[in-house]
Amino acid sequence: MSTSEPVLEIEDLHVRFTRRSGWRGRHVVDAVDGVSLTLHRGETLGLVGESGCGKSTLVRTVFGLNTPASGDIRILGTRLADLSALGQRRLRNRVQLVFQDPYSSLDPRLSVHDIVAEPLTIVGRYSKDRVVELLESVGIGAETLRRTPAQFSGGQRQRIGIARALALDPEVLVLDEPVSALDVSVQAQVINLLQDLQRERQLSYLFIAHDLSVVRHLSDRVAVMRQGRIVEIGERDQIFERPSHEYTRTLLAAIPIPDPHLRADAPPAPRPALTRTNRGTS
Amino acid sequence: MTREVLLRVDDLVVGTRDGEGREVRLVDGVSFEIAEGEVLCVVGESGSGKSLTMAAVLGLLPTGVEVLSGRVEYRGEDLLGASERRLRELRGRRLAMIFQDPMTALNPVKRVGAQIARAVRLHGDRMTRAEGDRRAAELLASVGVPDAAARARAYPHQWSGGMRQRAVIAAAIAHDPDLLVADEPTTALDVTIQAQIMELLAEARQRTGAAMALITHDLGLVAQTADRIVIMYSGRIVESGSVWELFDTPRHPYTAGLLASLLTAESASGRAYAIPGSPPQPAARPAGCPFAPRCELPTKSERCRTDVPALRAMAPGHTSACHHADSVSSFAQEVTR
Amino acid sequence: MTKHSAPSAATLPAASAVTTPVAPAPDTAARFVWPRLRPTEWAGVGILAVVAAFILIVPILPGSDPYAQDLSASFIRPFTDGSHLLGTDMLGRDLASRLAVGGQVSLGIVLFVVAINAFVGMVMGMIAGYAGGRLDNLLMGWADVQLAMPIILVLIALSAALGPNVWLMILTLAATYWVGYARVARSTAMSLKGRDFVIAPRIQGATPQWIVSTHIAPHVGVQVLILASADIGGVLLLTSSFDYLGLGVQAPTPSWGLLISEGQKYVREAPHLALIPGVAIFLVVIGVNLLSQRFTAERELSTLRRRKKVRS
Amino acid sequence: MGRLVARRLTQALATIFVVVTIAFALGRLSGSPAALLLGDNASREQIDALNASLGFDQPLWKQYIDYLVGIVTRGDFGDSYRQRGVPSMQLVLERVPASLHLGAVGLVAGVLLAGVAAVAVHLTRSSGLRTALLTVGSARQAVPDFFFGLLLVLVFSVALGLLPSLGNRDPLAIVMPAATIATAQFVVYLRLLDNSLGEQSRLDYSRTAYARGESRFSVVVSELLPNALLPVLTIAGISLGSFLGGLVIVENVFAWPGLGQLMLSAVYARDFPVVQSGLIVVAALFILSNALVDVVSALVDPRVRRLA
Amino acid sequence: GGSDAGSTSAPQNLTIGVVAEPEKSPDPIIDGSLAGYNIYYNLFDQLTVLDADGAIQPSLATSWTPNDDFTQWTFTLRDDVKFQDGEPLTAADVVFTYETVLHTPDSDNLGYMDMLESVSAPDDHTVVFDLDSSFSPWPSITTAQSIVPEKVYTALGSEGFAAAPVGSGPFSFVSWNRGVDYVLKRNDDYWGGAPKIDTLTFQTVSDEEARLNGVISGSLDVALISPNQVTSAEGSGVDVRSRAANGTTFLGINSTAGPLADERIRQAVWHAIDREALVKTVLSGRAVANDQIIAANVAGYVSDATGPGYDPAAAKALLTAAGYTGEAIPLEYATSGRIPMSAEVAQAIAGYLEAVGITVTLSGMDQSTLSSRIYSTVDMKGLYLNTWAPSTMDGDMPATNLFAGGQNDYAKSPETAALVAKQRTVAGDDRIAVFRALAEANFQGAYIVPLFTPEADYAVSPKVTWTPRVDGLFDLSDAAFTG
Ligand SMILES: Nc1ncnc2c1ncn2[C@@H]1O[C@H](COP(=O)(O)OP(=O)(O)OP(=O)(O)O)[C@@H](O)[C@H]1O
Ligand SMILES: Nc1ncnc2c1ncn2[C@@H]1O[C@H](COP(=O)(O)OP(=O)(O)OP(=O)(O)O)[C@@H](O)[C@H]1O
Ligand SMILES: [Mg+2]
Ligand SMILES: [Mg+2]
Repeated sequence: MSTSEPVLEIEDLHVRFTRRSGWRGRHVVDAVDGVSLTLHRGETLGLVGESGCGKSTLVRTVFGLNTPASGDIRILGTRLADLSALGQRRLRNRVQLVFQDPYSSLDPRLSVHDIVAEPLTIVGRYSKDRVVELLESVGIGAETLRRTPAQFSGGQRQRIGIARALALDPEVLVLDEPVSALDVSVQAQVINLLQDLQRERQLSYLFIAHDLSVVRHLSDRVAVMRQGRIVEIGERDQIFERPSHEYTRTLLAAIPIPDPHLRADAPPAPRPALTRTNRGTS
Repeated sequence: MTREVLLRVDDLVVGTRDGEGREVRLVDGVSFEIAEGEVLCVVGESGSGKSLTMAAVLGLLPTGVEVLSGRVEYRGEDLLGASERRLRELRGRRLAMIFQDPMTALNPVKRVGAQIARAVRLHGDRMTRAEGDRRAAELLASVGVPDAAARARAYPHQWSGGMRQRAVIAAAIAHDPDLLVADEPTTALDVTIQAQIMELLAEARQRTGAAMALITHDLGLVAQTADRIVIMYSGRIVESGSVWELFDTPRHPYTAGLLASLLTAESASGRAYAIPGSPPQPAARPAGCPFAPRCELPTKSERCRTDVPALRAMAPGHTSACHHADSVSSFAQEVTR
Repeated sequence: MTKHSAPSAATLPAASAVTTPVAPAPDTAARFVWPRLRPTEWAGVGILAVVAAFILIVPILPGSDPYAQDLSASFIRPFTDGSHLLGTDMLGRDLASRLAVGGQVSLGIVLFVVAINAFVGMVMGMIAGYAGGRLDNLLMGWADVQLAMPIILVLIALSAALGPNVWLMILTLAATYWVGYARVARSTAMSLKGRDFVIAPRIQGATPQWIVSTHIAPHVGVQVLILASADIGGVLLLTSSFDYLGLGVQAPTPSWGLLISEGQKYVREAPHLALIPGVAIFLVVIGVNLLSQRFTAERELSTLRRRKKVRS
Repeated sequence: MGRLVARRLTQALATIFVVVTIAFALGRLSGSPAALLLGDNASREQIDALNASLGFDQPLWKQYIDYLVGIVTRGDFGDSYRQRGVPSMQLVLERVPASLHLGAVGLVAGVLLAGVAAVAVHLTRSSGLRTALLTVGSARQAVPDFFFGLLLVLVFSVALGLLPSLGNRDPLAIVMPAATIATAQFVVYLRLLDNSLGEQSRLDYSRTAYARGESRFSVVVSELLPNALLPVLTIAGISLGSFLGGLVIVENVFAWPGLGQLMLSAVYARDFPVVQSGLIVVAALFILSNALVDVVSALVDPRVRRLA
Repeated sequence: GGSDAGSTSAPQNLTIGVVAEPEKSPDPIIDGSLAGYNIYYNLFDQLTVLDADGAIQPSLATSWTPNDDFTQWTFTLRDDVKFQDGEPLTAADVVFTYETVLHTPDSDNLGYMDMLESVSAPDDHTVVFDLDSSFSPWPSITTAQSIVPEKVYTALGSEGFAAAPVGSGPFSFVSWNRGVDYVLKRNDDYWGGAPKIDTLTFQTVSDEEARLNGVISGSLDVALISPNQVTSAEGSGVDVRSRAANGTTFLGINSTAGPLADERIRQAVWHAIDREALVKTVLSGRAVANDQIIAANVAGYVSDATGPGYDPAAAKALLTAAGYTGEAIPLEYATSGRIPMSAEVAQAIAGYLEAVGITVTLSGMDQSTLSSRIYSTVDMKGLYLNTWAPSTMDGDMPATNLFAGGQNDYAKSPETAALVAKQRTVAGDDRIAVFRALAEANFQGAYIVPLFTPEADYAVSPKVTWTPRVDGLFDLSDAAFTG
């Protein structure tokens, strides 16, 4: 499936933090401990793992917010380390980030227009039409251009965040838990939008989540991370149906399945639960 | 099925005042019952009034929010009119509560063991300090804290989130309560820990025979634990019934939409159903059915915009607040495709 | 606050969700909207308005001269003489005029000091908070020194060396008082620095100048504005004490502190001389307090929390 | 721990060093005080002789180095210009107990008062009580200390003859100056504590406590208060410098023989070594009490303990 | 306070609220501050002493005689004086005292003794002072110098002596609590008869309000207050006892620079001020207008010399004649310190000057700053408010300081300097004639504009018998509590 060209490659990446703690001295946290990943054009790579396993650190490092202790990052085949600061910046713009918290990722003092226009202004490509076009592509009407984020709901804010990420025509979107702060009824809206955009724009997604059902729904391949390392990586179905790593199995076993008929105390079903028909074999 | 009613909530209205001093109903006429030993799940979007409802039951509403009308009965005893003294007696002893965020649920400046011992001794007639400590260690051990006696001397920040939630549960079950109110007890935890905690709660219930009111957004948890479900939307109950009925034959478009929007592998090819729009603020609740602006029921009518639908019995123990409850099944079938 | 009426669902394109205006997020750094005033806050506004009207109107009334002395008409009691409504002082000068001009002087100094400090503190704090590192250490080190050296002692020593005058007081305050604002600005900048909406433009290639001016300054500005408005009362008291000790405004220019210190010498025979300017200070301070009470402690606490967090 | 102590110590020394330097500079700004020290009848030769004996004939940098060397090697902060042969530091230290006594009594009384008031507000959950207390407190705060002190004296000493108006010889003499300080600090801490308590009461652990059946009193007093006090303590530490500065005025009104009075008279008498030593002592007190605040915080708050 | 000391048996403890403690350590060899003198007058004796009215009377010395040209003075001492440690006081102690002053460069008293060449003691009861120039008022100088015991002082040194002084005066040392109080007790063996007070405390209270309130509330028995407080003190049931002081408050003038170099403008300043009104209102009548730099009760005052009066018209005319164009003239004053109500006086004067058309820039400062500026001779640009009060009650010192090259003498007029030198060589009416010439020279040249002689006002507990002295010092050898 993933035979197309790689757009983002991470090779043996290490990120360390020194933390002062305890009564004496400091200790070193290997937040990312030798991670290698390859994301191909057009695919969605899901990255799952428990809280604190280093997912966000990995992402921050890709965007230059953390300095790696060692390892390589390649974007569209070019090693970041080989480039000048300007070159790095240009190349990094091919990869964009969508944040987890729709409430803190938009500057509450700016209007929606200003928020989406900002990346365009920074690179000197601002045009109002472009802003409108971007917003409409995520389903936000042009008549709301002057409103501030406070006047939008969580789902709408996340759409605005996506529009901002799309402003520079990136090839890759890194999505750090983009729906986990959203209500159940709104999650699906955003997921659908992401799927549509991927199809239209040939985007590649590095999709981070700890909600496994979302990952399963969206991903082509899935990587399971634990304590700074990738413990298993593979095709979605392989991971979900034939997990080879113990930890993956624990994770999967822990997901509550939204079908009461699978309970031990389930009465004989008069008719199949709606959710089960959807779910097929489980 | 004919278990005694433990808790009855009748037409409860909880409100506050907005900046201009106008009354805002945050919980608007909620009624439900919990039978002895039963698990009731309260499901709904953020801000739908789940927490406030249960806080009102225990008399723990935050400042500025109050019960405007309604009745809450515990084994026939009126709780809203009860003295503060009586309520304190019930809380912790008969009615226990577990909150969402284990990181802040324990007092950071007191030792974990001491906090549990405190819960123990508060209702443990003239128990000595040593007995309290011993009992606390027992309780901690019973919720699966290894090396409980030693760990009890640590402070909350030295415990992980999952461990803290265990401690909170240990304190809650100290007096074999009749009702455990758990307000999103696992939302802040990882899935693996969530599973452990849910199992722990189930065990504890088994041991004590307590009923449980579980507040959650997670339909997976609901499917696994609930006997009955109450679906709340914008401060009102829109549907309630047994877990089987609600999952198999939802009678409200909101419930149907929730179920349909669950993401699964198969829908990856197609698309998951998404309820459009977002829920209203309590202060800006639309005139008729609060769900009407988002409702995609084909039979949706003008009435939905003007009349507030009342809860109607659809089947024994199954109620729905939809003017068009009858047409929901086919809608449900359709959107889940 | 402007109200946006919610467009009805029907007018929106199908793909767009229903835009229901939702309440402002529980976000302390949220867009600054004038909060709805509580009754006590209205009282504050009322008090300040009365004081402002008095000090602005009285000096332009005909015959008002704060300096005209008439030794034969000294110590006139208030409300006994039509041409000296509030009476006269020991040199027969009109107290109402002196009070009004004194108010202009005192409040002028206070506003000037607060404005300069707020601006300098904001700029320094933002830079330190955003840039971090050595600059930040320097700033915090200086803040410690300043906190450890009471302004009043420094000012006393300085005026002993250079002779007291208003500018010395103003400059001393300007050189030291900004640290309070810098702290707030710094902690706000630091907390904003890690916020997603600041990181977003950063990874899109925005320069630090861009980020500070677009995303940090407006937020910090609001905080500083709140702090500054709450500070007005404190600085008024501080400068009044300085005037009282003879370290600030110099006679015959009236200031409220100076009027009190002059009047206090006659506190038994002519208590109004000290009481009336005392009441003026009282009114302003309490007006400002009533107005800003809600924010001050919250701000202080949250600043502190951030400081702790960052230190740990 | 060791590292932290070392870091704090370096920080403290750096602060003291800067304070010493500033204090020295302040003293030199006005040039030689010899003429002043000698009074109206002094001759030129007398003045020159005194200048030489005070070291004012040396270049500035040399005076500064000598001063520093004296401090570091001999603990010598210079003799008073006025009190012959008496080390300036001794003069300053003699006054510290009186100031500390007054300051501590006033501050503790103010904080206690505020604590009781804040707890009362949270026990009754009465916003009316809160508004009333805050208004009264703000009203007091809006009266300058020098004026408030005078009013106290006029009422309690002059009119009623109940309390001594000055000095510190009578044990009752502390009542009015301490009351002046306490009432001024009251609203500051009331505001902080009220907010801090409010903030704590919104955290889940307070709900947990109610849910296990605690009474409101025991929740507010034994659960929330210790947590609410922590930030207040830190703020108290930070504002200690300006608090000590404010003592100057109160000491003056009540003729309380403290550090503030000494500093004031030393400045007016151009007794610079005393001014310098005074500033150093105030800075040291500030640093010390902040360290104390940290220790106390650590005792109360296990999280801080771990970080410390 | 000691107001409880009503009955004869109860101890009589008297507390005096003083403005400041001695400026230097309380050693009479080096400290010459007023606050110090207050203590020394009770703890030590001097060769001569001023009575309450300012006349020189015998003390340790029973008699004294000058030679013809006033360059040598011979003093004869009493033989019954003992120090408080029981040792007799001899001429050697006197010689030691004066010589030590001469060899102590930072002694305040050195300034009084410019002319002293040497001291000697031909026998135990005779002291001879040799001066390097004629000095007729020498006995006034000896009122200021307290005599210390040679043995004790050499044993302890200056610091030690200040901490445990031994004198021969009516009170002996008990304790000194720096910055708080200085306590003395009765010397039962005093040669002049033991005082009635048992314990005498000088408590430092720098704030004048606090001093008055202290007396009203009973914390203090005696305290100096300022003129504006007199009415309220009287109204609060305490006694106010007043006494014209020994000094004159004046406007000093830098007559060498700016518009004030013009004599006419200086005269205009003189004419512009209504001294009588100033005294009556600003000083509540608690002062006497004075045209001379010497106060009425000080030797050298000329009783019938009056200067130009208040005449605003004349002032304006003089200004016009001088072509004054409104150039601003600074007026500097001390906000607190030697002159009661100085800020108000300065403002009132500024008001008068403005009224005749002189532009005034007022600037207040602390006393030390003002003094430094006066001493520096370059900083002072215009007018300043100052005062001169000779503790010795003799006009020589102010005259020297203001008209013969002292710190306040900006004019440096040879005419006035010659007059000052001359008065030292003559005595009696001849000397007064010289002072008259000096006063008239100043009326003409307006080098210094005298304003008034203030009154010293004391709030006193009614139970205390005590009368203020003209030199402002506290002599409590006769004070007592009455029932
Ligand atoms: N700036 C930092 N300094 C020190 N430690 C850090 C820092 N950032 C992250 N860490 C640590 O690195 C580890 C990985 O953190 P990270 O935020 O990457 O986890 P995550 O997988 O994104 O978790 P979550 O699912 O909770 O977002 C954690 O132990 C965290 O405490
Ligand atoms: N203290 C309060 N004062 C005023 N309004 C409040 C208060 N607490 C909650 N509300 C409002 O009441 C409504 C219901 O709140 P509640 O906490 O019961 O929701 P919930 O269903 O528990 O949501 P969540 O899933 O986010 O916990 C919300 O709109 C909320 O904004
Ligand atoms: Mg993360
Ligand atoms: Mg909730």
